Amino acid sequence: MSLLKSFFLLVGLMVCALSGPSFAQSDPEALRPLINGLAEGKYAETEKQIGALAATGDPAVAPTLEALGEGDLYVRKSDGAVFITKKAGKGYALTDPLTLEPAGEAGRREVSKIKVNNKLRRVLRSALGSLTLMAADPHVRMAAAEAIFKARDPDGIEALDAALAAETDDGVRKVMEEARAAAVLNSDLDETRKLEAIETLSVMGNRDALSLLIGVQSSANGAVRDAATQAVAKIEKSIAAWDAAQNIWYGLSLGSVLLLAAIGLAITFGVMGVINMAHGEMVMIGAYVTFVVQELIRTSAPGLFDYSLLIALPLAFLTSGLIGVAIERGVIRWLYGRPLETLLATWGISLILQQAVRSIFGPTNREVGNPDWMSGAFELGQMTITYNRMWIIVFAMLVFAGLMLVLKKTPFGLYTRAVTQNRRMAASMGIRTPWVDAMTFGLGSGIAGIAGVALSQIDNVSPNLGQGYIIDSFMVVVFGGVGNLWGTLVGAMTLGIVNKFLEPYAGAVLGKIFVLVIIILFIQKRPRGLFALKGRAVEA
Amino acid sequence: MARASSLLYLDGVSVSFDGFKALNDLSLTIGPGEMRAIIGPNGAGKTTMMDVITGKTRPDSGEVFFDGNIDLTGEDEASIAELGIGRKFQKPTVFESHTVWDNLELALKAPRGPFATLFHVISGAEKKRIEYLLELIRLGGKRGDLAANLSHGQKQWLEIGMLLAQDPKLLLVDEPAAGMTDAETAETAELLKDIANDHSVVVVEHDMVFVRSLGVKVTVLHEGSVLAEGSLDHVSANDRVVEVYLGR
Amino acid sequence: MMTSFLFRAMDTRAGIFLAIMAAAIILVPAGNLLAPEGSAFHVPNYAVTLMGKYLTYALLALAVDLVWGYCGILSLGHAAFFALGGYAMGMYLMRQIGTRGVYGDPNLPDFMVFLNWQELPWYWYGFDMFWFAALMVLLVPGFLAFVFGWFAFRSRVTGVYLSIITQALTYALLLAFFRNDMGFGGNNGLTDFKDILGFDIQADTTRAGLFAASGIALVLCFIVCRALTRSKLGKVLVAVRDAESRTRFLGYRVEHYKLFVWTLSAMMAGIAGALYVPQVGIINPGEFAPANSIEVVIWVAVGGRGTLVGAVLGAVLVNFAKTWFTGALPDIWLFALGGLFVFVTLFLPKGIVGTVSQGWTALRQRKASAAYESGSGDPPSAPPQSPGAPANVKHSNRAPVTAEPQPAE
Amino acid sequence: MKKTFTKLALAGLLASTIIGGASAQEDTIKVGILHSLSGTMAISETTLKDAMLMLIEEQNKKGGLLGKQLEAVVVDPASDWPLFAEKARELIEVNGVDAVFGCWTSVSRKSVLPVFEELNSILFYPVQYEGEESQRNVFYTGAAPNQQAIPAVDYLMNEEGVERWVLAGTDYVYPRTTNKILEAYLKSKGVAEEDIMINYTPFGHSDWQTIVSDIKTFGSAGKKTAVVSTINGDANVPFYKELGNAGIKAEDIPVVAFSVGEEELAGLDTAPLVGHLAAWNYFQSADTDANAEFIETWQAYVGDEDRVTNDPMEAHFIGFNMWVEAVEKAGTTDPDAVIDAIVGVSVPNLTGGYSAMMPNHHITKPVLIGEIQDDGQFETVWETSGLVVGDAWSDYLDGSKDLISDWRAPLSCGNFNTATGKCGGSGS
Repeated sequence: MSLLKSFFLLVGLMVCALSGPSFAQSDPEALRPLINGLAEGKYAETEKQIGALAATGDPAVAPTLEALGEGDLYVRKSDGAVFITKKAGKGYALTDPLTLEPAGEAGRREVSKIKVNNKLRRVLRSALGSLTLMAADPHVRMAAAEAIFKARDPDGIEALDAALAAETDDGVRKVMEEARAAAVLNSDLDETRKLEAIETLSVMGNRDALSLLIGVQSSANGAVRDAATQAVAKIEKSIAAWDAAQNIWYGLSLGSVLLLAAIGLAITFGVMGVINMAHGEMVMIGAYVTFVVQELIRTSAPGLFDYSLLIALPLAFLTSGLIGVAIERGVIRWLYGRPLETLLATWGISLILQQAVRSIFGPTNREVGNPDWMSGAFELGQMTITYNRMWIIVFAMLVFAGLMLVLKKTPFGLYTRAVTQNRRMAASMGIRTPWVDAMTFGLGSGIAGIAGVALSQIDNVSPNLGQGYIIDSFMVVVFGGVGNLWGTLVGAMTLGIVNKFLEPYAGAVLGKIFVLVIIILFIQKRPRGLFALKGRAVEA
Repeated sequence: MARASSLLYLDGVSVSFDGFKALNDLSLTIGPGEMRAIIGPNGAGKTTMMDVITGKTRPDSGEVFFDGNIDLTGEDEASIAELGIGRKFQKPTVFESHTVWDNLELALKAPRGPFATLFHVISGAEKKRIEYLLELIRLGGKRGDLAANLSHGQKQWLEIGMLLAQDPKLLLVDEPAAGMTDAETAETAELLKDIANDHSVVVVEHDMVFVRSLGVKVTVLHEGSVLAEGSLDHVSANDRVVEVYLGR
Repeated sequence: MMTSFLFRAMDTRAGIFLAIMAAAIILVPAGNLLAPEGSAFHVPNYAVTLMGKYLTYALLALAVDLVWGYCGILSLGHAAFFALGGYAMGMYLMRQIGTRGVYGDPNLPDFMVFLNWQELPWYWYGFDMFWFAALMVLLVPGFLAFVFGWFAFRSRVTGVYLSIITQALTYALLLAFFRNDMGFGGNNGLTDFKDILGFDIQADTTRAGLFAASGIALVLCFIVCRALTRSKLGKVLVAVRDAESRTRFLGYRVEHYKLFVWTLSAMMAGIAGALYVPQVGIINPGEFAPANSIEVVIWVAVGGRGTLVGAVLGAVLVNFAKTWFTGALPDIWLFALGGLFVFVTLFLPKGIVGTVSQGWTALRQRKASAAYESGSGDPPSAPPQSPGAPANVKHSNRAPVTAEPQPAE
Repeated sequence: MKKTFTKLALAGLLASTIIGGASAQEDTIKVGILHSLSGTMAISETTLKDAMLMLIEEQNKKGGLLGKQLEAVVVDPASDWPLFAEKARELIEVNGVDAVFGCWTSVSRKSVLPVFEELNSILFYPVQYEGEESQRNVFYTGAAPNQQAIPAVDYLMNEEGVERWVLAGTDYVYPRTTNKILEAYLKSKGVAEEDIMINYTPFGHSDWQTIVSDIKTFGSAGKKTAVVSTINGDANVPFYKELGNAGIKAEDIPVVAFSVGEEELAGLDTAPLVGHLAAWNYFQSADTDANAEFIETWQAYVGDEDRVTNDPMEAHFIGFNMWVEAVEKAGTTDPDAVIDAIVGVSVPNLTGGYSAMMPNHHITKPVLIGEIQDDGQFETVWETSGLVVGDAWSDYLDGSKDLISDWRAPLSCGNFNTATGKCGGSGS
């Protein structure tokens, strides 16, 4: 957020610098009454006033409008003067909207905010769009063009034409042309111009274009309407294909969430045979570690915020892992050979952990922020891919690969496999089996902890977090085949994709019910899961 | 021997697990009233063969017939048991939380349905039969003990007793002498010989002394198929057998 | 045949249990209705419903113990049958409201009226008659259990796989009943009941009657379970629990046995649910929650798996603890409850009844041997161990070195 | 074993009997607090328990009530609906409380209704709900649909020019009913069937990718689109996170929510959500002295300067003050007297006006529409000019349009049918 703000400030400054040659010289002080007018009256008046400011075409008003959109424009109650403000202690630091010089401070009660609503924000967006089309920074020009595209304001055509003539960047030019097309369609220009515009949008081919064209389809007539209909049909066809891809993506994304939730369980339950009902709480603890790390960073080193998740990962692993080791040493080691009783004990532990977290952190949701690199989305063709989902898929795969490496390539993995396959033999070969048990359980719990770091990015961080995942996790492990990590991977992805393909047809609730029924039926067909061990070893 | 006159008839039976051929074109015939010893090194397919006969494992190919014309490949464990094939496992498997008496009562030949057992009241004849079996397996004094508290050898005997209680036509006995003292082994051999008087028996065993004391026809399995067949002296003279089994 | 079947159910232990139950069935309603308020013998209304609820939970625990304790089927979905029985009863109670609902519609329950349902869905037909509803209390859970069990046991789904699909079953039902489109009142479920068989559901006498009915149902089911587990069928069940494939090789069709006891158990759970609903006054999909099913298993484990009395005792105790904790320590009661579960698993691995009866047996045997050695008395007889209680030997050694993790099964 | 069992059974009986007998006359007035402190609803309800404890403490500082001190009795119904009924009974019968403040979900309220009716006690219910209910022993201090949903839709229609509507909710009775009412209302305003999309999700739904993309698609049909969200508490965080990441801006597709308050936003980074809306009867940002004092007391009470306040807390504040005033007016805590006395009682609310208890046991409230700000607060962008009277029976549903509720003397009926002139619904 702060980044965005400084960015706008910079833009404002640049616009000021540019203002000299390109527009008619005007005395900046002449704008002041208009600016002060923003604070008078209700939204409707403010809107008019914005229009008047934009009509001056003077880039000097841009900082004011930006501040208004950001909710940083305040009016001093005593004299009705308008200032750009910044929070400072209990009050506000004031900045003159035109000179951008500091103008003292004001207490909380001395100024009042000029309110904006969504409608005003839209008006501001298009006004700013026209004002910043000629900015030096191509990103600003791009943003301005996008704003005009959304506003579809015919008044922007002129500015766009001027800007297009001067534009050097191809990317920005394309967006400007699209914005122009959108504006043209919304204007009362002649048919040929409109047909050209439809052609431009048809090439653009995304949902925004579709939305515009459908609008044209219903309002226009004659050749324009026919062209729009054709374009709509073309875009819809391509979007349908992309939808299938999008569904697979959603499925993979859900699948990787399931995988993350289940993979720790695949070790504690699948490999060790402990019916670990406290698994969800390990995930929850990982999420809370992330919260604590972010809190510390916020208060002591805000610059590190983008790295908060990377810092949280090892800590979450250690915290959950140590708690896991403690549980194993304290309770579970007395219960080997009585797997069903581990269910009871770990259920008890899960209640205790939940309540402990509730007592320490309170029962309400805690805020875990997304670092910048996990926020937002990008377009791949007609698919929208959000960064957090993408990173979670990548992360899930890395965790899986890492775990496989640990189990297959390290001495510890060898010990683990030896102990779980034949404890007595392993013990007689000098492996310290209790140590291996504790470490294996710790590993499973630790992995659950780092899953918690990832899940904190998309879900509630509350004491109930773990409960939401425990059943799904067991389903995944059992569906994939107990004791087989590959089964867990394939199981998670299968369930994710099946779920996402059912959801558009059946709805979220029925979709989930169907998935459960599919699991029940599938287990009839393969009573030991997808990747069952075969042969005599099974009976042993 | 022809299929019609056999009690158990296996022809060309193959089973594989994940590419590993446990049985490879195995053919074997047991006549009525016959006692047969089956030997072979670890992994020769002895237990898998028992699994196939008792319906636990389905063969990939081949025929398994009981009593001449009953196709066993289509039946499950319970119906095969009801047809008259009893099995003793390699590792003694008795019902540990039941008493010796209850173990025998459960094995006793009687209707096997849930409702039949629900309203079952033990009859005098059944009691007598159990008493007889208890004598036979020498566990009379332990009738009220939990099977879990028996020694290893006693469990083996109890399991044999349970086999007899079923009164099967064919007994499949997997390593009855494993873990027994020499004296117990000898007694077990005697017991089996007694049993063989009115039942067909297939014994799988490692212990050559034991097999010799049975004094019956021997089949040697290797890598899932029959390597040699005949008296123990005959097969131990076979070079291949010596090579694969005796390892000398 | 029937008499001998029932006769088997009796022995001293069962006798004492039944005597206690009989006393409770008579004394609690009497104390509630006859003893004047303020007298030492007065049982407040609050306690009557509460204990009535415990009894239905005890019945549910009994049902779970029958399949888990005796047959080794760990059901993590028994709450589903309980809730289905509850819904069947709830539908009857709903129809009894008639025009006394807030909208006064003679046919449609309130929730259907305000969601604009025009007519009663077909599956609500017949529930205005008590006999039909009572039949459904048995048949719906029984049928579901039968179908589910028929597939699962035939496919030989066992161990944890079975447990997890029972979870899937109850979870799927939970989601289904949450849907308002299903016509069962969605999340709010069925509530606002007025009367049952013509008696006002809020009257003290009705409440005492329901308490007594729960007690009687529990006693009857206890006797049936007791007779069943002590019959040869019971022995087969334990055999299945301990060595399933051995039982098969003896010629028993294990899937039939499992199916029989599973369906029976589901019906018992249905009865428990049906008695539960009028006493608590609401049935809603929350009863299907997977956590509820797990809790039932915990009651049984706390009381003592494989002992019928233990199941009853466990259910009553844990729920009493819950009631007490949630009132007395509302902020930290989960610590207490969670701690209790851990404590029981670690220190009373056979549950309360199992541990106590083990100690009792050991004591008696020691006394008997002493008597024998001193030259008097008969030789010590075999321990009269319940066939249900898992053998001592198996897990007697808890040292971590020899303890062996098994594949989850 | 047997002995143990007997002993335990006796102990249990005895314990309940003893507790049961303990509800004798004492020197305090007991107030029950029936909010889940564990389980899924603890996340919302624990705050209300604390708020009640604070209100009671404040009242005691002012000298209590009728010369006696107030004593709070807290129990934990653990988000288990039948347990709510049991605990309600325990509070009233065993602890002898004079009024209960509690419940959050509709189902918990439905579960305790018969208990309050039977034992004739008083419940104050502080959460916005679906309406279609009016019970003599219950006072609804949260919003009825006409105090929240309909003004919000009006706002979107008039101020933002919305023509296409997504009604997204969690599948339970409050969203179902609210959406039924809204659907009828929108159609009455000339919105076409195909311009309304209704979507339900399960509780705690956490994977919103498909639905957010559906909303995006639905919104790209050339008409201004808005989402009316009745998504329940827990599921909101992942919903808004997905919304923010998918780049759905409030300027393009605004979302107006009825179950998202300051408390829910506390678990979110609200920067990408600025401009999305919520409709409530109170916002923490309300600029009044009463509110400032309330917030200060609250933050001091919980010892956390960042703790937020929310609408249900204000509802408890109003409800509690109404109860106090009614008890003083009646001179007793006897439920019948209080029920009679409380109708017409008017107390200050926190948004600068007064709220009055109406004969239908609902209260008058202002309706505020707020936009989410980047500091996790709402900024009021619109409010009703006067107070809106809570309507127990919606005028937009077939079953209830003829029903009214008036608990005052001659009528004394919660579901009086004006068409048939009888008390007791529409049928008879």
